[in-house]
Amino acid sequence: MSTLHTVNKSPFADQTLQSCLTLCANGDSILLIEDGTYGALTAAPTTALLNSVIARGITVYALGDDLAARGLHSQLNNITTINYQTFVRLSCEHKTIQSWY
Amino acid sequence: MSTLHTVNKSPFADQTLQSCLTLCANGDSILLIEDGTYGALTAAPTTALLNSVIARGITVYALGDDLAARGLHSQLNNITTINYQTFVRLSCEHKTIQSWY
Amino acid sequence: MKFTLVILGAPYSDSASQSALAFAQAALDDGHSIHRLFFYANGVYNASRLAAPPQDEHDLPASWTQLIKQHQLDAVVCIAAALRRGVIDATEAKRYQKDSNNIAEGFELSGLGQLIEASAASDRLLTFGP
Amino acid sequence: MKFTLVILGAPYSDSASQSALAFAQAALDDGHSIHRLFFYANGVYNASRLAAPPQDEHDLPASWTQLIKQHQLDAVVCIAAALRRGVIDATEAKRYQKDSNNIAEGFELSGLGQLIEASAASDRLLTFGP
Amino acid sequence: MKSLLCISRHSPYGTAIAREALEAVLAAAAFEQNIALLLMDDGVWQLKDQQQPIAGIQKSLARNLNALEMFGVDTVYAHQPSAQKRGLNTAELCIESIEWLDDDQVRQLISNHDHLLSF
Amino acid sequence: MKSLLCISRHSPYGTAIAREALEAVLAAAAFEQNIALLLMDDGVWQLKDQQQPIAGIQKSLARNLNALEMFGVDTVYAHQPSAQKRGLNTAELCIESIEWLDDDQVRQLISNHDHLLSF
Repeated sequence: MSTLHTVNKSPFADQTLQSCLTLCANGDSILLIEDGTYGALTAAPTTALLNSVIARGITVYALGDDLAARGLHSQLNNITTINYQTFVRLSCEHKTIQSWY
Repeated sequence: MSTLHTVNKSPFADQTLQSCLTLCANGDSILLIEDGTYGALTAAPTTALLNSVIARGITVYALGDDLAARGLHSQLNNITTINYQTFVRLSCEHKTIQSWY
Repeated sequence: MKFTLVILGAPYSDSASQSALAFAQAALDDGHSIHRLFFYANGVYNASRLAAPPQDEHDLPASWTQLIKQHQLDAVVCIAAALRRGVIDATEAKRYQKDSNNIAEGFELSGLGQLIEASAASDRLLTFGP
Repeated sequence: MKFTLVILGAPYSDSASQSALAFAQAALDDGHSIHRLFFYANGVYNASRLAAPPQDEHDLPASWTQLIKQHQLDAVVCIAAALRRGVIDATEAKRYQKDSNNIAEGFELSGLGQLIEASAASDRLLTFGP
Repeated sequence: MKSLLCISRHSPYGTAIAREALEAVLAAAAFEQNIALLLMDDGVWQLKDQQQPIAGIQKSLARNLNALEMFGVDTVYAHQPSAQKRGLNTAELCIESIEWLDDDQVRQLISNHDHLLSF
Repeated sequence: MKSLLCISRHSPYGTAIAREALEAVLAAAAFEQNIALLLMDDGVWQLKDQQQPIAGIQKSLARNLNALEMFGVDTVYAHQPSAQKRGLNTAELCIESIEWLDDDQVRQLISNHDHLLSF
């Protein structure tokens, strides 16, 4: 059974997203929330690692409310924007949830 | 007139020490406090940058109480261990104090 | 599904409380149940009834109190974390000889055992970190 | 020299308050004066009198109260930051129709102007961040 | 009169610290103090345009930035390498009068002030 | 009975979160739940020997770690790459029974548990 990883820290300031990307497993999903949504930007230092994780078949999501608050609309990686209802659904679809903060 | 920089975040988790080392000026001093004392370790990712800053003549200090709490006694960079009395003295000797957190 | 949410952030200084509240509302709207809200670490500050934010700002503690009341949620504040941070009820105020208390309606001080029990009884456990 | 210290961290969750207290004690021991302690952001939580940490743990709010009393320090808590976080005095409790208050002896709620005035009047300004 | 420089290094919505930094700057300006604001590291994200905070839940930080000029804080300084590293397009900002500084100019700005407010 | 894994990623003294994670683990053990502890990232610093917190001000975290065994938490898991990256010498630790895991073993450990407590 798989894990949903949430990440809430900016990869420009903090190593948290990097750790998450290193340790997520095939079948897991990653959800960027709060300042973690800066990790959706192509300019993020984690972009190469994030793309390799996506290439492994792991889906990366970002909370739309948190992207919008920060004005992040362009130059985003290949990431699916979701709302809280989908966040709840993802929590049901994975056995465990790891919060990286 | 010069600046005393205090840094309180671990360089293994956070970019704060890196930013401080990039922006400190000749004549400034740097004081590692709290989790910033992990930056005193030779294994820190900031060590090369820190040594280049020291080579420029900037003195780097670390609070002894905070090193001791964390068990950091060995494999330290070329850093001067001080107590709070010296922290106060350094604050007097520099015009401004920038806290990096 | 039955959820337990662990809230570790204070109401104003970071986003954990706001994210947890939005998640809780979405889960309840979707027909899921919340077995327990567990306020721990700086999350205990959400349980104060003394916050008075400006009228044009979101009052997170009030929103929690309302959600808890509306859905009859079990909202436990870790007593050890709360006592250290000055969030207390009438009983603890008496025990520690404090002249007032500040816990909001709907929140209950209790031990970490309530977190452990909740994890055993829930399908999903989510932490909202600072 | 005349110092002003700005404390931005809560008493238990991070180290800012502890470091600021140690600095303040060292500065006073060394014959310097402290023009003002300014508690802002989560630092306002230091001004609660309701914290009841275990007996074998350091009681930071009590230590602040003691230092303030002993040296007759001016300790200002930013009123806007405090109201949002539920740190209030009797006057604000009345204004916002709260049934109790929690500010500790020696602390005074006031505006950000007190920080600005203090910076103008001090030789050194130090921030202790979370 | 002593000059104050507020250095704001944190992103706008994840924590309250960026907002509380701006409130301190506005207070200093209201008291007619010599105050300047420097944004660097993730603090430059405060300048991003099209910030759309959740209505009724979050308050716009761009609005506070825009209020600075009205209070007499004419120039906001920002660290150019911080913006560049983040791919922050200087054509997509929420305020107009920004003075971009390189590393040396930041060092100079700091040395020109009497006190620092670190946020 | 559901199995719980507490993942503790933060350093021991800078914030209270590492201590509060250990208190949650001790509580779970006291209630005879199936609980394991995994230290990673800066969380491995909790294992450093010779921690000397300031007497009367800070409390030793090493003591809480040592209490785990008494409460029936026999093994503490730790992420070996986190320790290696930090130059944490595995001969200089404050507890003895540590099981070091590589990336794959951490993934396996997580997938073997029913719930995660994230600290």
